Amino acid sequence: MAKNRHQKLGLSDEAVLEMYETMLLARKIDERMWLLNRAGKIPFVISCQGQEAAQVGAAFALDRDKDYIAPYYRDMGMVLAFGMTAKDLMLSGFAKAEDPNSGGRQMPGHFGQKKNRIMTQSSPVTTQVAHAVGAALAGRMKGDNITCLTTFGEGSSNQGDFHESANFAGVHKLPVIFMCENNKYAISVPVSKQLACEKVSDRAIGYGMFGKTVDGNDPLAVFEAVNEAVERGRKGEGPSLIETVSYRLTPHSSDDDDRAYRSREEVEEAKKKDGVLTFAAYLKEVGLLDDEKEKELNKKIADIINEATDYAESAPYAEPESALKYVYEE
Amino acid sequence: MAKNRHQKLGLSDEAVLEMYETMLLARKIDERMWLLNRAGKIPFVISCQGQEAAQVGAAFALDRDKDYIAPYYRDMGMVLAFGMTAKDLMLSGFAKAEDPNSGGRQMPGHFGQKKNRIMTQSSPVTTQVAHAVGAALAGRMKGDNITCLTTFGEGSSNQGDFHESANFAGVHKLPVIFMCENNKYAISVPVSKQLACEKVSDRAIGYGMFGKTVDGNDPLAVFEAVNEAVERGRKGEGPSLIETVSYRLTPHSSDDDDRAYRSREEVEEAKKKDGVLTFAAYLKEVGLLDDEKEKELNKKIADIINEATDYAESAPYAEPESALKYVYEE
Amino acid sequence: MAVMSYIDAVTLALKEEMARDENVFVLGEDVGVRGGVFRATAGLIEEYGEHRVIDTPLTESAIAGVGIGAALYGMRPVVEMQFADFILPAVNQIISEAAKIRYRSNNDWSVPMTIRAPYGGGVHGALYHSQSIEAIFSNVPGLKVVMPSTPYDVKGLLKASIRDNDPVLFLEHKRAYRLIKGEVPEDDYTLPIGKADTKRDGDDVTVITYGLAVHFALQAAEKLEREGISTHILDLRTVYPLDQKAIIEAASKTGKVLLVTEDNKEGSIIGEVSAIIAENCLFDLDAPIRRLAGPDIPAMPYSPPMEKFFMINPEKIEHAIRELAEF
Amino acid sequence: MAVMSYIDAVTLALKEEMARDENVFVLGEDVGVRGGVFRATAGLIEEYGEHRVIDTPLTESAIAGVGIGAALYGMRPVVEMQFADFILPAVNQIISEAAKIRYRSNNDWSVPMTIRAPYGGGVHGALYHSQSIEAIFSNVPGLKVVMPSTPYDVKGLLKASIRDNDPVLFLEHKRAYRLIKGEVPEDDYTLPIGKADTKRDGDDVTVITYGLAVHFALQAAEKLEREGISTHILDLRTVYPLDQKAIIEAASKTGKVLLVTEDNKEGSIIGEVSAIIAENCLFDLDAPIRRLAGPDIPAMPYSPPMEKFFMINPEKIEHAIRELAEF
Ligand SMILES: Cc1ncc(C[n+]2csc(CCOP(=O)(O)OP(=O)(O)O)c2C)c(N)n1
Ligand SMILES: Cc1ncc(C[n+]2csc(CCOP(=O)(O)OP(=O)(O)O)c2C)c(N)n1
Ligand SMILES: [Mg+2]
Ligand SMILES: [Mg+2]
Repeated sequence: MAKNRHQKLGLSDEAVLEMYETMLLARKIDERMWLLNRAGKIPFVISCQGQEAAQVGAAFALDRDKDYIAPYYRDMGMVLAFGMTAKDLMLSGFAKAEDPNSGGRQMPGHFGQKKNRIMTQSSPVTTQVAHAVGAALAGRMKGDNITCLTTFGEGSSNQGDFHESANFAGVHKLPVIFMCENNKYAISVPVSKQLACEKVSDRAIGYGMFGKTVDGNDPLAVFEAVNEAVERGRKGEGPSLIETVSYRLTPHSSDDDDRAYRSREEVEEAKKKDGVLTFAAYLKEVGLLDDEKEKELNKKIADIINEATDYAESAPYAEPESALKYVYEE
Repeated sequence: MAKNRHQKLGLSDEAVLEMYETMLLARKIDERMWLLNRAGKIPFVISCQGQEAAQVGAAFALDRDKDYIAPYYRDMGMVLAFGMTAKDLMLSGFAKAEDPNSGGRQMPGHFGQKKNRIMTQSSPVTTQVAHAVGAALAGRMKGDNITCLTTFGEGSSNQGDFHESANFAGVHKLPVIFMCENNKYAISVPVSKQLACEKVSDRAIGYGMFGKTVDGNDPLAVFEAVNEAVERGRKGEGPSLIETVSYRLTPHSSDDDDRAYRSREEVEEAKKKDGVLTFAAYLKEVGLLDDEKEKELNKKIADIINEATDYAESAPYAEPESALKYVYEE
Repeated sequence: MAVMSYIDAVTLALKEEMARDENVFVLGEDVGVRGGVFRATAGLIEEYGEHRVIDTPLTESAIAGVGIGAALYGMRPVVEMQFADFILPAVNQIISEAAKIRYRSNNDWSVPMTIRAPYGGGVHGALYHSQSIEAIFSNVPGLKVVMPSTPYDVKGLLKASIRDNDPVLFLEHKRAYRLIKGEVPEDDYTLPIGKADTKRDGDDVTVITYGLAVHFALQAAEKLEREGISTHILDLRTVYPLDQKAIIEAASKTGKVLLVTEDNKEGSIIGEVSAIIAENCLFDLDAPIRRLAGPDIPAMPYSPPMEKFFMINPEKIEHAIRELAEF
Repeated sequence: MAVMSYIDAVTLALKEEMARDENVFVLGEDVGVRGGVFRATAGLIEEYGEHRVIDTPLTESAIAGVGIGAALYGMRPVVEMQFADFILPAVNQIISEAAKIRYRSNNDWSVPMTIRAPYGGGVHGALYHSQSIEAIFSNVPGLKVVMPSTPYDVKGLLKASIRDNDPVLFLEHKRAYRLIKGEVPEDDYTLPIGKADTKRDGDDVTVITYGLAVHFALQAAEKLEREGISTHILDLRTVYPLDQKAIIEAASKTGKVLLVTEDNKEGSIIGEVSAIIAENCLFDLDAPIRRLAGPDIPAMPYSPPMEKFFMINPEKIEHAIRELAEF
């Protein structure tokens, strides 16, 4: 049997199975959304595929009953780990009134749910990074011992808001984790045209913070790095910049055609390292998963997704005139 | 006699004397401006004092007949080295029609003069950094082998525009020199509350560029570093980030009172390292300057400034209605 | 004359200007290999190479700022903002810098730069891919804001913008991209920036609008003609600075004015149009100046019923014209 | 009641609100040890410590964004932008984020944040320390823009802004800071955001304005009274969303309307005021709606003759009122 890596990290067998289940659920919801999109039932999808390992690994290193996240549009794995449900996500996909993210006002992928401490997101990239810093500052002022984790793509790490926010957190030694999910592309632009540094984490030193680059296909490696960052933050050692390197397995979104700018071979090559597959293999190697259990798990997830889809599809839209509500406090 | 440092750098005796003269001229114009301000003759001054060494050292490392600069408001030493005159600066101080920077439209310190390739500046900090990158890009497109140097304070190095522009230059390997004049304060905010990194040049690696921190009181050290950066740029090795560390010897501007936020002892201590003094001492040590020559030089500079002041004071303002001109091409 | 779509007119104008003047170049996110997320720059990189069609990092402020720097050096950059909604990080570079450089340097420096951005709704784009952002820039002396409605105007005005020696914000309605088709001459023509255009002559009610709503107004006018209501339609084309003379003439002509915008009502550019009329030809009016606009909510929602509720359409315009005619 | 300056009313409101609610805190450039470059936050760090009076790095977008994050967490940040001109790097955080968060989250999240910024000219501040920037934000549903003219209004409206559960942009006229003095009650009062205020009752001509120009209008009115011209003055106080009812009433009262702003004319918020009048009470008017504003140039120059040429003053207003009265 292969080396058991998760015990050393303090992760129980149940925990890693839950991690895997969350990753798989995210993947399967995402796949369903593409089917619904191609069937003309939902106008838009933007995917987590290829980044579930990083998202779930990171979420599990946080206190999911206390900490805050300011995720970005690909973080379906992370918000599932933070308590959002398949039904919530499907309601958002179908833009229905009951969608807890926005009541159908925003596109899918624009996460937000106060009860689960998922800070509301918009489309302009990287704005959320500053909000995470503000929440961490407020948390400290109120004496709550919380951590805020925020995510963004490698392209977005070039926005001014990343720099200003990282610097602010560095100066004030705030418990913020800046996690860059490097998936090698920003729409069509490869990382070589986005950044001139070798690693995004090379930027950490410019903010006097801890930086680390890890394999984003490996949820345990991500867990370990984020865990270290959480502990530093709790000890008052300030923020961290973690880069998780993986690959965007789908086109940028349902409006994109990635054949224009990358080869099929490159995509196929990346699929071999897909974290959902490699983590399943690990769990099998350490004896926590077998084909039987995997089949059961897939069945369970399919049921959840079917139910969520049916519910969301037949749920009502918000009334047209309700568009006038909640501009200001009412 | 002390070690001759400038010959090793390829600087002639005339060149270092010209450097000193330029530094001293800047210092003396600045001092005069404060007097004029306190006498109620000009509404505003913002000073170069304490940064002349860095400004002039850098300028002399450039090709002053070809290269472009996008300076910031303290760079009187640099623009003098690039061909602006005492008279030009006094016309700006008095906001007169003949001011080549803006015709009296902008405050003093907002440099700009096309014939000398001094790119026009505004008040919002750090915007010029992007312009330098654009000029370098354009220069390369047109096949001109030019370098662009841009400057900014250490506080301004936290603005988003610094990050976005540095990254752009890094990705496109453009011959841009980002020179941060770290004078320890941003108005009242000390560097410890602005930045969490040890050196501003620690940020270079995040843009895949060369970085160096040098003594900003030493024009030769700055010359050497900028010279190296220029050569890298010419060889296609891309941009550099140079930090020059010195001290702001005056209040932030004529509207500021720095006694509120820093001790007189600290200021007095810094004055001992004043580049204008230490460089004069060096020139004396190597036998290029003596008390006699210094007196002559001071006399010459006083004459220039007197003449410039008289001229500017009696020069006419622009007509009130001329405020309507040049909104668009005419 | 070829019939082509609105977006093809954009591409054609870019191609022709790049061929005409080697100082013209394009930069923005995904404009190169991808040819733009809407494909407005399709084919340019193949024709002109990656040194003139530059895929930039994801940094709007630097895109605008680098464009300004290049323009100061003597180039004619054409900057693309992927969506108009994402121009906001670049507002400082555009308003503080591009628009003020000629003025602040007393005519020493200038910024011959065009910023293209797709705006507007009705494309399931939700809050951040549907907005009209022209009002933010329509109080900025030094800048010009052009918003064409037809492929013919697109080609002529985009070429004029690129040749203009001052910064121009060129806003393209993304729903119009493929929906609106029209005749476009093959020859090299430009149209004057700052001039409105009568898109239909009429006597009873004047509609003043721009962008996609011009087409909605034309549809409404056609229908109303059968009822005997004659509609005059003025297309602003440039929304800043406004063509005051044309506005005053069009308003005076019928004495009944309907102003239409897809933007939120309060603070939209049609408020300024109304003020120009109320200042200059108040006594020629036979009815209050009516405005039809989006509601004052942050932007149009994603869910189809709410999006439809927000959007201007021919029926809403028709209704408003009829009310005015009957006033 | 104490007589105090406009800026002292700012400081007093901040002090009282910080004492009242421990969730209120201040952040911005130089607001701590220096007490602000205008000294609006003087004494706060001594009283409340540096954890509630935070000197931030020089980064407007992060200042706004961090404020938003803290507000989302349940605090009531009061953010200072050192000069209104320097708010532009923060436009994306303010317009895309602060203003849209309640709406986009369907009322799940909210941003009880106040952004204070000194604006306005007449202080030898040149192009970038003199601007009126309200128009940029006066087309942004979800945001409120407050611009008080008197110390009394400053205190009541700043307190109301801080207690408001939505983002408020609170613009303070920097020339008014020490020039304008007035009585300010000692007690804890608030004034309603969104309500205009009649600053003078009159019958012949209505002046609608805000900020420092209110005082210029009052001076002009006093002079004109001696000539027998009676001026009604409405102070908008909140420029977004506008108090439509008060505007319509004030305009209808005299039938002759002068709108005054220090901003550039085209695209300023008085265009919207005019449109509201032209839409709602056109037939009550006896004269065209006159506007008095800065010229359409990027901003006021530094040189004193040119600055004076730009600025609104009592004489210009007096002249315009007299013309209207004689119309
Ligand atoms: C400010 C802004 N500019 C442009 C866009 C359009 N856009 C959406 S996603 C994206 C690419 C993001 O790349 P990256 O940060 O690497 O994240 P990824 O999508 O690869 O996960 C772009 C350009 C946007 N949403 N916001
Ligand atoms: C965008 C912007 N915000 C604020 C200001 C006001 N301001 C002028 S200079 C300054 C401090 C600059 O500090 P630093 O960058 O260190 O340069 P220094 O003045 O010390 O040379 C500030 C806050 C400004 N000019 N621009
Ligand atoms: Mg990416
Ligand atoms: Mg400094």
